[in-house]
Amino acid sequence: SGSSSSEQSSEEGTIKIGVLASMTGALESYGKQTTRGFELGLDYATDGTREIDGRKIEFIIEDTETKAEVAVQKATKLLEQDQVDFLVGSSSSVDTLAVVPLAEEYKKIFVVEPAVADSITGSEFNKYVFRTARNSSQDAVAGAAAIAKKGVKIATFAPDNSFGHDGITAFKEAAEKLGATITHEEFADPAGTDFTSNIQKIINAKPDYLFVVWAGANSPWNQISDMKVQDKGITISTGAPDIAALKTMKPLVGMEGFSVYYHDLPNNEVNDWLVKEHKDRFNGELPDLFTPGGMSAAISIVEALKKTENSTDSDKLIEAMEGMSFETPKGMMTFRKEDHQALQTLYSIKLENKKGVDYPVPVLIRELSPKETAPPIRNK
Amino acid sequence: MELFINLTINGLATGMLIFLLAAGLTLIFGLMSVLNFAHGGLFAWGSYAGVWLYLLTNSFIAGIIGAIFIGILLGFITEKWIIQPVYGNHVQQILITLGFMIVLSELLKVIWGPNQIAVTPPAYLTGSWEIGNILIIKYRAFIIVVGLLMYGLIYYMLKHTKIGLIVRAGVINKEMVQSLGINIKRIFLYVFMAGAAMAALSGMLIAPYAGVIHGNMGMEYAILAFIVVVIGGMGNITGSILAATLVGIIGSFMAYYVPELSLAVNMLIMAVVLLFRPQGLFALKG
Amino acid sequence: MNSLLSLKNVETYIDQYHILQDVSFEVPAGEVTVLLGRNGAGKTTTLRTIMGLNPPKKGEVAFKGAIMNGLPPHDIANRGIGYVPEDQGIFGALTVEENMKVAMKKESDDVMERMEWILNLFPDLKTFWKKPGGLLSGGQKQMLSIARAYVNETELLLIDEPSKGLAPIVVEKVMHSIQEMKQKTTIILVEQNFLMASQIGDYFYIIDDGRTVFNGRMQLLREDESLRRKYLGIA
Amino acid sequence: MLILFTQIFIFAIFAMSYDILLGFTGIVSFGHAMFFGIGAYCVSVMLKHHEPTMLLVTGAISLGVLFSLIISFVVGLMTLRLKSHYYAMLTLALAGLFLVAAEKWRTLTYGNDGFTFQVPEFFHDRLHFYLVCLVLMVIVYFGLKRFIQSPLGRILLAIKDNEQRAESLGYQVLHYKIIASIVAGGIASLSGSLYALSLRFVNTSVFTMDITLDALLMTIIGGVGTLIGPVLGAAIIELAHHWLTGLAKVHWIFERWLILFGIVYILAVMFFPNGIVGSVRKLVSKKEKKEDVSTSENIVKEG
Amino acid sequence: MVAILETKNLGITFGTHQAVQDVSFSVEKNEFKSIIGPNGAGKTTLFNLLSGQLKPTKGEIYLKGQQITGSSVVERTRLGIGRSFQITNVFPNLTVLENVRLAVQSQAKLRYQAFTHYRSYQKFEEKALHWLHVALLDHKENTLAINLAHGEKRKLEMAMLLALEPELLLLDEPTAGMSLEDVPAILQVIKKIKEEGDKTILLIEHKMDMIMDLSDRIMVLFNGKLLAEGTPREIMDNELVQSAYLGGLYDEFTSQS
Ligand SMILES: Nc1ncnc2c1ncn2[C@@H]1O[C@H](COP(=O)(O)OP(=O)(O)OP(=O)(O)O)[C@@H](O)[C@H]1O
Ligand SMILES: Nc1ncnc2c1ncn2[C@@H]1O[C@H](COP(=O)(O)OP(=O)(O)OP(=O)(O)O)[C@@H](O)[C@H]1O
Ligand SMILES: [Mg+2]
Ligand SMILES: [Mg+2]
Repeated sequence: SGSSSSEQSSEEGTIKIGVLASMTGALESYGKQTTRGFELGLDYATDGTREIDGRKIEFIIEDTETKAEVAVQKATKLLEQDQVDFLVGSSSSVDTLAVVPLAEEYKKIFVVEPAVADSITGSEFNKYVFRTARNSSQDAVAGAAAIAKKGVKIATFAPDNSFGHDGITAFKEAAEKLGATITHEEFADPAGTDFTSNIQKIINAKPDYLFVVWAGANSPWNQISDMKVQDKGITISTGAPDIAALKTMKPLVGMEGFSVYYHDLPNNEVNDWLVKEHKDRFNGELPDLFTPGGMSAAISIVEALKKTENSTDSDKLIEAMEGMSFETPKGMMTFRKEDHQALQTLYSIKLENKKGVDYPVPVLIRELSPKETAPPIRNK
Repeated sequence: MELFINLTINGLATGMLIFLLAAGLTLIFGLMSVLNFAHGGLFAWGSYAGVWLYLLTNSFIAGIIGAIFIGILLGFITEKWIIQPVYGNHVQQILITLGFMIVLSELLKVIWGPNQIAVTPPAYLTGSWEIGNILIIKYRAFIIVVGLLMYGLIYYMLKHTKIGLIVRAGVINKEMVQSLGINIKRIFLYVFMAGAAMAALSGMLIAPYAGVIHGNMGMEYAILAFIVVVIGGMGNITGSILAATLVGIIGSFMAYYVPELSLAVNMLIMAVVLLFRPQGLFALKG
Repeated sequence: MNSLLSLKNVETYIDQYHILQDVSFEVPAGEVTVLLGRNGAGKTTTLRTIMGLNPPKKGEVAFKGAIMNGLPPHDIANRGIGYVPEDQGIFGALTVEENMKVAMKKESDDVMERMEWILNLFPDLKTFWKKPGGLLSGGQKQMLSIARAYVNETELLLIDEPSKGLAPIVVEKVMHSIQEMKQKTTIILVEQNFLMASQIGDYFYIIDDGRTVFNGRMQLLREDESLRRKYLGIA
Repeated sequence: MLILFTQIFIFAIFAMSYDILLGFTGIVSFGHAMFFGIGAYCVSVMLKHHEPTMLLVTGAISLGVLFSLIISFVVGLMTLRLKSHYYAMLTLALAGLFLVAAEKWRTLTYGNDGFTFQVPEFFHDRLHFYLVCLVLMVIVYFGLKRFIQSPLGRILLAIKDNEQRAESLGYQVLHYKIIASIVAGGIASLSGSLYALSLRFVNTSVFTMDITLDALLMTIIGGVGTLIGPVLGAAIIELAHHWLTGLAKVHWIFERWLILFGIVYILAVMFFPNGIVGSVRKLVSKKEKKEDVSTSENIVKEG
Repeated sequence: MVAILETKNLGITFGTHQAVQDVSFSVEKNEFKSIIGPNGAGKTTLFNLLSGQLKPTKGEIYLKGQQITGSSVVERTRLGIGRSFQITNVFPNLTVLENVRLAVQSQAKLRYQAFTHYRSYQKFEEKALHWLHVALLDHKENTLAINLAHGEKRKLEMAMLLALEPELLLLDEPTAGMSLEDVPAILQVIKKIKEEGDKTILLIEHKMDMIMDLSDRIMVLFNGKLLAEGTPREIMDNELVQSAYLGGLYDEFTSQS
């Protein structure tokens, strides 16, 4: 119902983008990364003018507070009051899932970044959803690629919540495809502090590798190291998180795993620009895990608008965006036609100590190509 | 057998840690009957201030002292401005302490930023001893020792001084205690400050154990502390330490043998205890 | 007159209610002063005003010549005033022993001696020494409350209806003990038991509607039936 | 902002149901989210699996209410004998168990990620839904008002004040507490259903402590033991929330606007110790009493 | 005459302390019986056993021949046992009127009515005001009970009991703390209730003149045991009672009245 009124503005005037992100709450650091990246991306894609063909592009950031009901409220406000042409966001999968139906109702393109749940481009998919972020399955495929081979025995460890179960299910599928066997799956209370019983069971299962899916404030790394898991011949593997969390991973130096992004992993001009510009604007800080995602989202929107010649008509945009490839700090991304998931590069890495850096640094082993990490299509 | 010992020791350490958390609350909630939802805030502040000092000076001891100091200071402020107007009124306590909790945890982020901070134990407490197949993590052994010390201290304070009595009497009938010539306001203040200092200390001690600290850590841990105080029996420090140990050890074994239930374990223990012993495991006489 | 405590035109409010409207009296040292008056007259409020529990809004309360208006109750207590409230104020969850302990300022010989004396007066307390105060019988609570106020050395004891709930023989004991306490302590007594009041009181004040309306030596009231009828409604 | 007001109405209903416990029966529950969640999931699951029609929505809401009635009856029977703190903690535990169950029963609930669903055509216009919520709030308000002003409601107040005395007047305290918690549970379930409908999405957060705390805060801020209080409280909290988040964009200094939110709570206690409604009433009655010293008004007398 | 209340070997033990031991007695219909005994003798405890607040560890209680030993407080109240409490026990945050109105409502057996407005029961309010008047609490109806003076609370306690209109009234020191001048009036009320017939009264008191004046019979409780029972005169002349309970005051009582 709200869509018809904004139709008039679609050819003229300012193009408005609503960005939903966690600016407070548990995921606020992700929110900051995304919004900074988005701003930079807009400047990059429009050469700093924030205009295409004379039409101004404006963006409005709204804080979801990492709460679904707030996300819906804010999204509705963006769609009705501000009459935005695009939605971008958000930091939490839950918030994003709650907003997905609104995109359909108001017929607006929703560029999902950096929410990771498979269901966003899977069971909950609608045609207005495009995702520049990688999803859990891509993570899993990348994780599997780093360690799974024929005959390898792998134990997994994850929080006992949707994120953990999603991640492990996807990982298992990918790893078994590569010939590995999952010998033990361990799930722990995500709010717990004592993981020793879980780790004990993993030790008892005697796997070759322990693959860990972990996000959240409390981390198991100290306890894994205290219980001498590595000394017992079990190699640990996981995804490298953002810099703040890398600091908790000192006991894991030497670990092989994967990364979504670390500022010196990609080797391309866009990334060079990003690192430099980010440092300039934000007094020397480096772009972090989800900064390039925010940037990619902005670039994808501008690219799409270029293709539709500035039309914000959603059907035209969908047509333009399906299968669209665009350059991002992580190299070329492509929105897969079937489920609008951006296929993208991920990185096989090893954590190493580096002089002058007070956390273990992900060092590139090899790039995992977009094709290699392409996840299964699950929206049908 | 080794497995049994390992699980028991780890459970015991976790239990002691929970006890450290709950000790301050035993005074503030159990004894003084203040529903202090800001307890988690005091705890988080102890954690951040202590860790900050620890990382700054590289001295773990300095961190501990710093945490205790900030606990005392915050305890003073909290009691004077937040708690004093609402003694005896649980409904108002909930509202005002929740408000203060928000203020505390947001201020934390203003000062130290919203990111999590990684903490490791000092070198002399890092690593573990391995005796046969039994693994004892040094920092956990340390926690157990501190927990027992803390228990001894509070036990002594409550048993061998009149403070415990006066506080209990003051909660029952404040005017009467005053009429007996006791400055109950001041005693409440001191006891509150002691409770806050314990919260802050346990915040500091939990940091290397958990490996990271973060702005929202307070509330989660505070709920656990409330659980322990209640199932231990209100105001009973011995009850608290036993309840905490129980929660720790059951949690440890459940996580091993019935992992499906480990999410629910704390709530299950509490539900079972309260259904079968509605006054808590070790209720005070009377 | 050598007065230990004096109230001059005291007015006390509780919330917005004007309870004491004009209360004035003098308490001579070493004597028993009795406050009389019907229910709701303001006797208890008068005692609470002296204790600082309902501070006066106007007028002055002076103890040993020093004005006490606005002092916190514990300060007032520490100047040597003990209080037996009408609802006994027992700490129900604390044992009899603990109730006494909370009250004891120090455990000096003197205090121990007083404790000994008072426990001999009320042997029930000894019997139930380890019992929670809340489980005592009504009369036993009354005994505990009196014992608790007496155990510290005080110069002035405020006792609100001590005889209520006590068996006749205990009332008698309390009367004797008050007479004995009188040697060391000045006493203000609120009492509805006229028999008791008239026997141990030296002076009386009658309070009505928050005002002191009449006073004199107790003898006067004992002897004059018409006065009794007028102010107390009894023969 | 229709959606904002819709939320206010929904939470007003929820907070009113909470006040039946806290304000009128003197029961502190930390597990009220239990019923909110049941309502939310009932509607969501039904709509997810069937064609969304108004009939289905009505049926699903009723089913949720029915479940809540049964569960609050059973839970009440088990728990209401407990004394204050212990009861509060036990409800916390039970609600916690519901949360874990929702988290674990992933095939039905999709865990913390949750799921979205379609609502009937009629609700596609947000104005319709807004009006439905408004009407329901008004109905609940007057329904509860009648309930608490009935002879039975009076007994609840008596129980709040002195359980043991109520018993020796011949009132079976446990029955009344159970009645109160059944009423509260059913209405909480209704509000949970509306909440899910308003978001067209549900996840396990409907079972969290935060939801209970919301009700608690709204009730206390507005005024415990009044019905208009929770409604006001819901409005104040939601509006303050909305306004304060807005501030974050005005100036970076308000980035930590939550601090202001916390300060609002603190000031509320300082200046409105009995909640807005309670404190205003007290003020008014004080003025009246200036003339008539001998009487005083019972602040909880009127709903 | 039928015994309205009867106990057989009634006893209760707290830990090792036998608060009530082997008490067997019966109360006839329309009888006024008083219970005296030293502090801690077990009088209030006996009341608690009769009204159901405590469950006996031994013995039985019969109301009108019917065994009620296991019945709850509520059931006994509904069967017609009403009591007042020694330590004032009212609804502190309700008005005086509401306190009594709740008793009237219970008396009218209106317990689960949730759909009408309580004010539509005008007669309850009238009745409540009547009882307040009887208990000398006129003009206090809008005061919160917590703000009453002690003696006024005793009167409220009394009014609530009267409003319940029980067949068997258990009065636990109703006049303790009441003003001298009000005691006779309250006694008048009690007397009137007794004289109007069909009520049975059990009274605990320490005021001997009152006991003498009102009682048909007196029971003496001592250390939990029933020591003596008889007419007022008999009891007064009992030497044990004199020495252990009344003390010297007894003489003065008799000389005064
Ligand atoms: N907190 C209060 N709020 C309002 N009025 C009060 C409060 N406390 C006492 N009053 C009123 O003050 C008056 C005096 O009370 P007070 O307790 O001093 O009487 P009293 O002389 O001790 O009576 P009694 O003999 O019954 O103990 C009474 O009318 C009482 O209702
Ligand atoms: N619930 C209880 N638990 C333990 N002891 C109790 C309990 N209730 C009463 N007692 C004890 O039983 C004894 C009798 O108490 P009760 O209250 O019946 O005495 P009473 O005859 O009413 O005395 P008074 O005249 O002083 O009111 C007392 O010693 C008391 O301490
Ligand atoms: Mg009085
Ligand atoms: Mg008694």
